[in-house]
Amino acid sequence: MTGARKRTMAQAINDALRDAMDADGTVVVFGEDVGPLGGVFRVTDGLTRDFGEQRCFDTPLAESGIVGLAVGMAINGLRPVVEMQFDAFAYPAFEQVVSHVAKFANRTRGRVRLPLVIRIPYAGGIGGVEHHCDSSEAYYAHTPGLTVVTPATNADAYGLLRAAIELPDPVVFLEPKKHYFHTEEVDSAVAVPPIGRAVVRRAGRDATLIAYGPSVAVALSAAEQAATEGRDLGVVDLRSIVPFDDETVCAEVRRTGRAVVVAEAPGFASVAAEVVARVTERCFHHLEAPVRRVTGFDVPYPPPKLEKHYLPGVDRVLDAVDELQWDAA
Amino acid sequence: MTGARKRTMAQAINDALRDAMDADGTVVVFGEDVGPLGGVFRVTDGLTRDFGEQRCFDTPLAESGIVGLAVGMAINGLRPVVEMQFDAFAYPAFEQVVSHVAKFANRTRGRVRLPLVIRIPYAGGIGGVEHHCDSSEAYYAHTPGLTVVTPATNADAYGLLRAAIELPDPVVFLEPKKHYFHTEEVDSAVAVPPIGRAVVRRAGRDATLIAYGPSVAVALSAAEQAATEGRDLGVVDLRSIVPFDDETVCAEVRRTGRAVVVAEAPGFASVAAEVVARVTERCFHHLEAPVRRVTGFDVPYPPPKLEKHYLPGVDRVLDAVDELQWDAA
Amino acid sequence: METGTVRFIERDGGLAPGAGAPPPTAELLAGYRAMVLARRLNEQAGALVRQGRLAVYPSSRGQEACQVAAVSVLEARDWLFPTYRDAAAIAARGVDPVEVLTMLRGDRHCGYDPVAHRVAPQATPLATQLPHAVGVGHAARLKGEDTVVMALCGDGATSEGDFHEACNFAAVFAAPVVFLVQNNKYAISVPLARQSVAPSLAAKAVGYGMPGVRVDGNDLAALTVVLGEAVRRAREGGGPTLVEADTYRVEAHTNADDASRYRDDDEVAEWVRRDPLLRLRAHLLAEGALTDALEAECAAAAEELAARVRDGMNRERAADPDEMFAHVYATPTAQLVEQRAGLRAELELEGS
Amino acid sequence: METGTVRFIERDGGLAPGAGAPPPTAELLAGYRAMVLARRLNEQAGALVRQGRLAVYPSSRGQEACQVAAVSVLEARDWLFPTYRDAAAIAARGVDPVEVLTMLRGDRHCGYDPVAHRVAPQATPLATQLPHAVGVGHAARLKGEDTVVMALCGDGATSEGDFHEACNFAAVFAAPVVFLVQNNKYAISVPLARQSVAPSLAAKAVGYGMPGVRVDGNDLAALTVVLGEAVRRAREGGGPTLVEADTYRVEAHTNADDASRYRDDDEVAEWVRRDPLLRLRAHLLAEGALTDALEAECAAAAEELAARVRDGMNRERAADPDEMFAHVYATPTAQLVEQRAGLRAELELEGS
Ligand SMILES: Cc1ncc(C[n+]2csc(CCOP(=O)(O)OP(=O)(O)O)c2C)c(N)n1
Ligand SMILES: Cc1ncc(C[n+]2csc(CCOP(=O)(O)OP(=O)(O)O)c2C)c(N)n1
Ligand SMILES: [Mg+2]
Ligand SMILES: [Mg+2]
Repeated sequence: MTGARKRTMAQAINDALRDAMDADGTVVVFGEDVGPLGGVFRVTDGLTRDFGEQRCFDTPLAESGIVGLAVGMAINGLRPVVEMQFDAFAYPAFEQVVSHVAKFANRTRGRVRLPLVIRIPYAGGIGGVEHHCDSSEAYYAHTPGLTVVTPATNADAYGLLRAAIELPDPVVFLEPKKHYFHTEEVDSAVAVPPIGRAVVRRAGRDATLIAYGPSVAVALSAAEQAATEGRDLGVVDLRSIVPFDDETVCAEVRRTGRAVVVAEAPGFASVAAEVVARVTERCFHHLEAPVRRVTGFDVPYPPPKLEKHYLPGVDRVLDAVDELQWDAA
Repeated sequence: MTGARKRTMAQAINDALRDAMDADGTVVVFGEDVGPLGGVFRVTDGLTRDFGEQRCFDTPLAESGIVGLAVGMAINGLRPVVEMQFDAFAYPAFEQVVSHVAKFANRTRGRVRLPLVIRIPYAGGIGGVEHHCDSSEAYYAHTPGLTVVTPATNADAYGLLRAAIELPDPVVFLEPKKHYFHTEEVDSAVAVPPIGRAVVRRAGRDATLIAYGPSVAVALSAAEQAATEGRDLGVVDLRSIVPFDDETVCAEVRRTGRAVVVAEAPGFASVAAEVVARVTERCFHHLEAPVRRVTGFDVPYPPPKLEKHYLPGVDRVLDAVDELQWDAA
Repeated sequence: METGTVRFIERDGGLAPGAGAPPPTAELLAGYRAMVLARRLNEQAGALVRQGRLAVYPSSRGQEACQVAAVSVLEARDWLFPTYRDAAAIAARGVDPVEVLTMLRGDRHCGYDPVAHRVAPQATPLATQLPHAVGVGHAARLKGEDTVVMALCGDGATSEGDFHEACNFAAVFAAPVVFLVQNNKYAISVPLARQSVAPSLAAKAVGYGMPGVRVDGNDLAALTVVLGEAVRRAREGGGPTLVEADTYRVEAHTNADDASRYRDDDEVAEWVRRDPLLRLRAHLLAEGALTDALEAECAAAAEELAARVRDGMNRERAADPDEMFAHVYATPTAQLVEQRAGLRAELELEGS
Repeated sequence: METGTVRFIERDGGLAPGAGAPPPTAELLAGYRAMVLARRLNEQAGALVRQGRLAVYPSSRGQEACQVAAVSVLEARDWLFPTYRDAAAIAARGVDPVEVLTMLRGDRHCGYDPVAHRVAPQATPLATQLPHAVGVGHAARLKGEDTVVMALCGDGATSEGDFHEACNFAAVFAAPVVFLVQNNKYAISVPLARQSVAPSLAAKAVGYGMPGVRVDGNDLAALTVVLGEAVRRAREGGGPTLVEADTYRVEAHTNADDASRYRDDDEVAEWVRRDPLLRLRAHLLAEGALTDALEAECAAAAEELAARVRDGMNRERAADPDEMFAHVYATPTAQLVEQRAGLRAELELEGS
């Protein structure tokens, strides 16, 4: 499939799976409800019909088993792409992910690499009941051996997933579920972005917003609103949390001297904390103010009626920007 | 038991369990091999003999089951203290810990609090084979609802565990296993330190080392060596990662203007990252140099023959201190 | 291992040959009434979803016999561990259905007080509630109490590791737990055949060394007898039982699901004919036990329930942002106090 | 479900009545030789531990029949998934025992090349290797290969959720996997009775819908027949089998363990009398198949093996710090390149 088309993120991911399955007969897709139903978000819609039950199939309901099966299939030469139904429902597979997926290549000194992808719909903003809105990226990002990727646009969802499937290493692919049904232009002919590169979504002179996944849209809105108030904010979309693109991020921060990190997950010991720490370590003498973070609170994801108060929104981002000691400038 | 005695950390923890079981009939201890064997580190030595099989017992070999059982027993009025045999062998219980242990009080609006303790021998330096030396604190510290405590001295091991068992909330109690068989003076009559307070282990004028658990000893050695070279380093022992004692930590850093965080875990999205981030956010204008961290590398814990290169040691800490831009001072 | 399926009342309402005496008619009448209420709750909740008052509702339509029997065999001091699909069972236990549904309206994670009712919060992460149930039961035994715990899960959940660990713990500790698997043939879209190729789910009991019974899940009489017996054994120290109820999820998984993608209308129609209410009604009518007056009373009670639910669901509850911070720890940490203050300041600014 | 325990050769070496013909004598002789080597490996490794050349060794003494049979029934194209206790099985598969032991000496996480030998790294996190085994088998089927996977675990590991999930996946997918549970009666200190109250571990197969067989784990003939049959079925598309081998861990869990805390010498002595080597030796002697010359050849081969192991373990391998960074990703990340450079600089400074 080539040429620009209007696609939702769910469709863009479906396209990526299809194109990968077309291109490489060893790509197999499995998980809970990914077969005839096409996944609870319809991301795998039609794959069983079009590629057969051998290439896309439902498993028994057991996440550790699913990831463990993927490990074994990758050992035996296939490229499994598995779906965890929701963020919190990947936790039963945690031991498999941390003790095996992440470590297999290292413990076998590169003899057994696991080219598998674990797709996880994550984060909130969809009014889901408890356990359906966790932002679980920090658990994976902290685990050496995993590559952790999260798209913010539908084009990136396509391109990054293609790249993730091609990577010889295991990838945790985090899909911001609130974007699943947003439509954007996607051109699958455009080159797949290399994993590990951030992208400057918006250049800005005054301060840099650093975000990823579902928070990129928030950062862009904040930047737009700030512009109407005469402040020129840049936005960097990390795309890949691990590996981290220090170069792109630090170049922007050094230019502006001010930064705010935006992320939905609770802030404590989070990816946002990492960004603050590493940007500060690397850009200290360029900073006019401490790097701030606007994150979820350190509480479990709240019930739907309260999520608007939990989620870092435009106002909270702009408040943080306001606190970047502009008087001193 | 009162009065100062020479105790190893394993014995101090055993004392704490005994004293808690004596003081409160609802305290029960269980896990793998904690009964007749007394645990693979002998931490529960003699508890079954002295308190009976009802108060200290072996379970089937299943960590999720163990933690889940503890949740249920806590719901029904007991105070379970469970042992995970090693850090990496707590991962099978991850879903129970994150989705239930951490969230139960919140989801029941305080009606059901879980006064349970999950003891985890953690970190390295013991020449263990793979999966026996993980520093897993970040996973827990990032999870709202958990209290995360780790002692650096045998006296703290006693006192903090007593406090943890008395707390109405669930505690992940991380025991630096390389200390298990070190002997120190422990006075169990001394008041139990409140959970959530850091302690200044050594006052210092020039810079502050911030550490916890197994890294406190490293920081203290580094400070001693630095003193012989004319540099006066302070050492703060966090004791409790969650809640975090900003007050004590920031007071020290503001005084010295320089800080290095020392921790064994891989640095990326770690507790060390959090400390750098929050200290910088709070003390920015007191800092003469960016806060540095000396952590494990972002790799799986290496085989025994390489662990000396992996572990943050005195030299690496002193190198980091040297880089705190002293010329500018 | 019991390999047959226990049934007392046939689909036409007649007694199954050789099954023994069903429970006393008064009990069956009470059960019938409870099923009528359960059905009405399912219908009302479905209507509220269509009206946008409820975000989502996993209906137990077709499973009402299980919902009612699971609760009717319990004493007040016993515990129930339900899943997201067991709202009707919780209501049958006496919890205000409005409180039950507040979770699905998005107000709270759990709308009722678990301790007051001895009903655990509805579990969403599959099978994770089962070890809790064992823990409650084991603690009761250690404390010398004769509490029994009824633990519910679905056919899909039996594939999870936690199901295995819980069953095994219960058997090894002879914990007073009854595991009731409502085998409604689907886990969302995944049919039983993809979940297990064992002769039955009850057969799994063998591997734990506990009794396993397969029962017709649309036969309230059989369920009452089988579950009652399991509860009695558990209470007397005889340990756990695994009960598989052969039933069917008549509606889609939830309103968000599209069941036409994975099953035929014919299959559904066949199970609708096995409806647990119709069956018990036929039986009670044949027995001459169900009078018009009683039917009218059931219907009236059901309408009253529905009205209360509608009313409760139409009355908005103000969501208090402070709630996010209030219960995470017994005493909020300094960090949470700071974060709460920040949010309050924001809201004040907005409000002003 | 098979409820008895399959045995071909009695403890005194005689044929068990009604068991059928044991495998051909040549096979048994080869098995005997392999067991002598396995025993010698266990002894040599134990000695190296006492000498401080090995940090730790979980011995399979008493389980050598399982170790040998698990491997002898496999083809070169098949896969073995061993645990930390299965060094002797891996060696029997043809992997250099020196390479196997480098893990326990602390050099490497896995000393051998898993792909070259079709032997997975020894699994430490219990039962986690079982889903991998199913994955390898299922992938083989999808690729049209007739590979079989032999997956090993202990009695304790059967309590883990991953055991359950792996067995169920294998059964549902009819994956070509043989699960061999070496029931050596202990999980470190925890006796079987605290692990399971099922009639047997083989009985767990019922709950997955696969054949389950309990076999005398100290009878090489019975193991060879039962495992051989299971492998054949798997290869022909008949799906998985759960085999429970009734055996015993004669030594402590590892050298770091103190078995006197949880079991009697008498119990151990009883099992030593059931030694798998002695039994097969008695049988082969009675058959007149085991000549002095053959015994001498076995002993010599065992000594050669021991010498090679001693030699290999006494030759230190230089540990390269760069190794920590080399294999985490196919291409080291910028972060790892930076960290490696930092370490190199440190080491150069120290060296200078
Ligand atoms: C650990 C976990 N994985 C996945 C899900 C998503 N999910 C919710 S319900 C469901 C199907 C459950 O089927 P079953 O156990 O048969 O219960 P039923 O819904 O049929 O009552 C799934 C996969 C979940 N809630 N928890
Ligand atoms: C998930 C996990 N939990 C705990 C351990 C610690 N541990 C190592 S061996 C062992 C006992 C295993 O017993 P069994 O499965 O019977 O095997 P055996 O050692 O007897 O061969 C335990 C508890 C582990 N390795 N992995
Ligand atoms: Mg179901
Ligand atoms: Mg064992």
